Amino acid sequence: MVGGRFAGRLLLTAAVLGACTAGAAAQDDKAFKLGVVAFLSGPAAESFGKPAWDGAKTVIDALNAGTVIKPYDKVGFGGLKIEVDLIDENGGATKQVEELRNAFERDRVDAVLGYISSGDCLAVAPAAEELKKMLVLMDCGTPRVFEENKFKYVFRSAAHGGMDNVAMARYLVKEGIKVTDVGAIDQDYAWGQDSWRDFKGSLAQLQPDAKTKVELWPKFGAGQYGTEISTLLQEKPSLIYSSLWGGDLEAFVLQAAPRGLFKDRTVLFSASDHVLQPLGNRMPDGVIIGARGANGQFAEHSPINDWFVETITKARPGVYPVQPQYRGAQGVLAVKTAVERAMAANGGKKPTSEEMAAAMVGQEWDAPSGHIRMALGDGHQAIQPNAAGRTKWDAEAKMIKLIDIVRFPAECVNPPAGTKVVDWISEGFPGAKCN
Amino acid sequence: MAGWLRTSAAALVCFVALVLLGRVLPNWFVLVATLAFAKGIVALGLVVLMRCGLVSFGQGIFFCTGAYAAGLTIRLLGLDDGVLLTALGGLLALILGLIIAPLLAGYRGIFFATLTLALSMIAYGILDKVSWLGGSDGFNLHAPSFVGYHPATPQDVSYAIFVLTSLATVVAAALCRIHFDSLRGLLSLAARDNEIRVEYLGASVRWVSGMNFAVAALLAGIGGALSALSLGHIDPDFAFWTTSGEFVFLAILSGYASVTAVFVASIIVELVRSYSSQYFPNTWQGALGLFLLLVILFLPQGLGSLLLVRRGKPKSQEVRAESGK
Amino acid sequence: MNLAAAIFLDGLIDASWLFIVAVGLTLVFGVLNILNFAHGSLYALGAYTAASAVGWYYGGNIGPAFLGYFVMLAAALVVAIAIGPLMERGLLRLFYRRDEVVLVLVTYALFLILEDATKLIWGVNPYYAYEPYGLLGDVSLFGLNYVAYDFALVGLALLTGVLLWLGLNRTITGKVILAVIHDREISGAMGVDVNRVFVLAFTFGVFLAALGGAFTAPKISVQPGISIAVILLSFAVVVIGGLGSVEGAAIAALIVGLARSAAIHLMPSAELFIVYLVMALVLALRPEGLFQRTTARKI
Amino acid sequence: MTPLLQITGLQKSFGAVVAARDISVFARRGERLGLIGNNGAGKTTFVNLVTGYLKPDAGRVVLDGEDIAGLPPRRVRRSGVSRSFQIPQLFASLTPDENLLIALGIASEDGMSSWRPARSAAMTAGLDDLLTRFRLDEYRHHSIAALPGGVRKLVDVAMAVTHQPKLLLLDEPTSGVAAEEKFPLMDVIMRALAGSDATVLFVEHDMEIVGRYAERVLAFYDGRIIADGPPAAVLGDADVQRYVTGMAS
Repeated sequence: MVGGRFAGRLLLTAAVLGACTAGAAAQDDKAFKLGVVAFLSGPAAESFGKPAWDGAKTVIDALNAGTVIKPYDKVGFGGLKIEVDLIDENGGATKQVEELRNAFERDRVDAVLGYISSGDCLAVAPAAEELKKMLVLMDCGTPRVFEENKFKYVFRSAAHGGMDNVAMARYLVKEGIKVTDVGAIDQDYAWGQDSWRDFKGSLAQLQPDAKTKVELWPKFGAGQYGTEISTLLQEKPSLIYSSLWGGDLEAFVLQAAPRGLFKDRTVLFSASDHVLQPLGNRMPDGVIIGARGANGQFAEHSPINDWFVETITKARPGVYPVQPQYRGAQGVLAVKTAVERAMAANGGKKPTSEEMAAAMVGQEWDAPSGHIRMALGDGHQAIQPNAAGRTKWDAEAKMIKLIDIVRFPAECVNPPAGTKVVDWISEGFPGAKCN
Repeated sequence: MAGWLRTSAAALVCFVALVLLGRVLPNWFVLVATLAFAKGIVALGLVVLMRCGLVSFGQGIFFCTGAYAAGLTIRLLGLDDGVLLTALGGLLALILGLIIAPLLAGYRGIFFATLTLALSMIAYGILDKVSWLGGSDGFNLHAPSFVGYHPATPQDVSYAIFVLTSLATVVAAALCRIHFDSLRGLLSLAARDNEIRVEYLGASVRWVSGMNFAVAALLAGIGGALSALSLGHIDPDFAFWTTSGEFVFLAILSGYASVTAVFVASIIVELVRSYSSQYFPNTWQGALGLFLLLVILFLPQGLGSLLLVRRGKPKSQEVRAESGK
Repeated sequence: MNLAAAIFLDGLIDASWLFIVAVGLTLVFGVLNILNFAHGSLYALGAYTAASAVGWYYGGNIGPAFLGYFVMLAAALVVAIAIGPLMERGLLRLFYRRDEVVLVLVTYALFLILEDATKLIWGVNPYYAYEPYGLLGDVSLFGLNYVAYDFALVGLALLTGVLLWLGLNRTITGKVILAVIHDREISGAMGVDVNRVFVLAFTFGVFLAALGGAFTAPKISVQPGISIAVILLSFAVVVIGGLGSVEGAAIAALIVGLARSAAIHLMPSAELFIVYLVMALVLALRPEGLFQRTTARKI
Repeated sequence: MTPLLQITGLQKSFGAVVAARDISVFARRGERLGLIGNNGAGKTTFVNLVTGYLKPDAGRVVLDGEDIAGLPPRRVRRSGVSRSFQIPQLFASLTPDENLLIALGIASEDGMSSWRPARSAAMTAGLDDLLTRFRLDEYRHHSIAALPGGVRKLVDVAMAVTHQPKLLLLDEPTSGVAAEEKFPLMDVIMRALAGSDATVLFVEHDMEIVGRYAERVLAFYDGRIIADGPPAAVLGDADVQRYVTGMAS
């Protein structure tokens, strides 16, 4: 009977094996297999996942059709058609590690572009490095990825969260807003904690006598902020800072506006342009908005930006592209640039991970949001221009227009190479190049 | 005694077979199998518990104990020997289990399940909040060493972890088999059937439950440590209720007719999950749920029953034990 | 003084919401001995349905504004009637002969399926039902501005609680349900149509979940993921109150609500953990919850 | 010589209902006692009180000089008291074989403290002996559910004697058994017990069985013992006939 059990084990293992080794895809050098990871379900799907995928897909389709303007007019990636393996980011960091390994080792993708959650980025980066495979992080904010590790095969095609809050603090100065005291409300997980830390630090540098009245830490996905709003109303800070995003931010605005929280005080949402369209005129006027880069309405006119806006609004009528779409597109163009640089170097063959990685180090490219440079983390971490502005409901256009826009060059809001954001802020932004 | 020998022999053969298989299998499958076995060990613990009529919906608390024990030892103490870490994870989980056992040994059925779930939620809350435990983002582990051997390539690392996991798996499987076939194992089934009679025969139901609970905790801890090592990452999700739910699913899916079934089941689930999220990226959760429902509906006694039938063995004591309730 | 008042008011508002979502869970648990993991998804269904209905109602100026509340109520009813019997008769029933823990697993599967089902029906874009929120204007208490709607929710919670209590203790059906809660076998033996009670209780549980969702919808952005927080919170409340105890749910909701608002006002960094803390304390002192209904091993 | 069992002033009431009022009984080693009394007279309550399923409100239950009153069944069993049940309490999902193995295992020296296989040589020897004594060989591998009522009773009793009890209480061993099987059943039980010097105390409604197998009879009525003596005397007693047998027959 034990023998039988053993036979059973072998038999089944064998069967299972046959079943799945069959699934392992073979490499094909006429096409470039790109794994794209974004939230397709769960709390971040609406605000970031789907739109980011829309942005990336729009560009990928155009690239495969060869309809993108110069310098991106080559079909696909350097002539290689782009095949996408779409993966849902929902389900926890450990699942992402598994899926990333499967994508590389079973489904043989040539590179992976994606990840929105900082937790996922931190988790998957070492896995990709271990496998010596090309991983381009697309959206996640935490600076820890490249400040605490050295990677060869991992890149981030967008600026990290540090600049968001430096820019916000700088904007207050530029607009001559005197902050006497601050009330903060941020989700109690890494994103909220880091954002508030950076903003608090930056403000301490730029407006030293601004005090912190209260720090509120609702749970991620709480959705109910009655008590927090009461507390803020009681403390009456002159500035309210929040890094809330997506559904939580929308709920907060819906609940806070009727209670007069926005009256006679400045409210600042550090990463919030993605809620403007859903909220419409429920978002009060005069709120200071950040977009994690010169994305959406903050983006300056440029051939590639005009092309992008036109294409995506045609592809998805009624949707005006904002941060996630921009970052999705930015990531695809980053990979395209690297692949084509690598092919220029290796004589037009489909590049290996090594070649792609080598090509992407320190690369520069033009994205809808402006000129991007892999400046930090030994050329693995991008920096990009940033901007901030205020909300203003436009009754004719039936949408919120951003006014009083101030743009900051990348070097003004990002630390110089080799400096950690936290230190850079606490030392008073040494080497910042603002004009 | 012969039973001992036969089981141990079979275990040894299985181990050798796995070690060899691991060499020929594609690396991605080795990784899948490693995780599947690690989770299988946890599910095996649940099976032990189920045999005395208890199902814990909070194995996550021991799973994460094992994982964090291993992770923090690497992180804070710099000790990175895989074998040591696994043992440590198991040990700490066992201790925690022995502390909790008296609190829960008095409860049964759904109440037991719910209370264990509540405890694991508390663990989740703590891990999520306490920053030196890595907070919500958790933290990464560098590759472990193995009694002095430092694997060079990632493939070697994953293979080494696979071997370690296989070893833990066959040992756990063999011990559980021996336990199930022993008087003690029989007593567990008895306690599940009729507690009054067990007490009247002079044995303590609380004691039986407590013991099985502790064993389950130990196995969950080992599984947690191994998962952490093979994933190279730890976060509070290790204690989340969906994680615990997955273990219960594995245990129910495999039934307790056969120890082997547990590991076959967990490999299947691992594959179903990863393939469904590849082929239906938008509806993989629903697909998983549907799979779950169908299995529960059409395999009421778990995969194990299939295995036994295939073996042409008459309805075994365990199978009836399951339909018994 | 003002602070204490604020803590109390905010806690009360929070508690009313907690109670509505938790009491359905505890009722279903009491009667069917099912810990319904899909409870949160049913809440989400209620929210989505209400949001769509409200959107339709105000979008087309169908009728007077205040009737919007009845539209929300109707939405919850629709969900309950559409889902409740179907789920209980069509699915759960098939597993009653099996170990009760299998049922928990079944509801877990349902949770997964419903999550994606809602996504397929409503997509991932947010839905709003904000009109009813502002309808009642706002009131100023102790120097703080509140939206009157929130106090309406407190009223709704009280009403739900009272009606539930009366329904259980003053009507035949209620007494029958209590009998089943007390002892399923005996009531069955005494000729109670347990199946009927099951459908009834479960459907009512679904209704309460959907009601919670429907009347929260105006305050939030209805989109994927809203169910998770709900199932965890209501579960905590149920455990604290004692599994299957309606009174317990009420008290626990109040305790949790007040604890949370006190934490936010006095020690904000503890907000995330306060619920778990309360739960830990209760479990340490009375593992069976405040209003114990659990049966320890009978020896 | 001192009696094996000396019960004095045993009291138990459930709210207003008094189930045992000041019961005092003694029993000698190896004695066969029959307990009679109509339903609700307190026979089963008496058994439950002696075996620790119920805690007495007052009274002493002295066995071999040790007061076991109020101890849990587990402890009571260890000190040598064992019982069978009116409704057999078996492990329904296991076979009679396994049921008895468990009983033997718990009774064996090291109890359940060992992980030795269920079917070690020593175990199976004891098992076979038990099976033959109680005529269970042919049923050993059937499932409990499939067993005839009488056989279930036998398994139930067999499980009760695995540890050589000093005192054995049989709660209505023949209830739920067809009339023509009652005597054969009692024969098997009594013969199986013949070897031991255990004191056997059996609750029984059938007066013929009491007359045949009991050396002494205790008649219960309303929580009291109204008669105690040799079968003939007790069954002849006027009160007993009015309150017990009259109703019972």
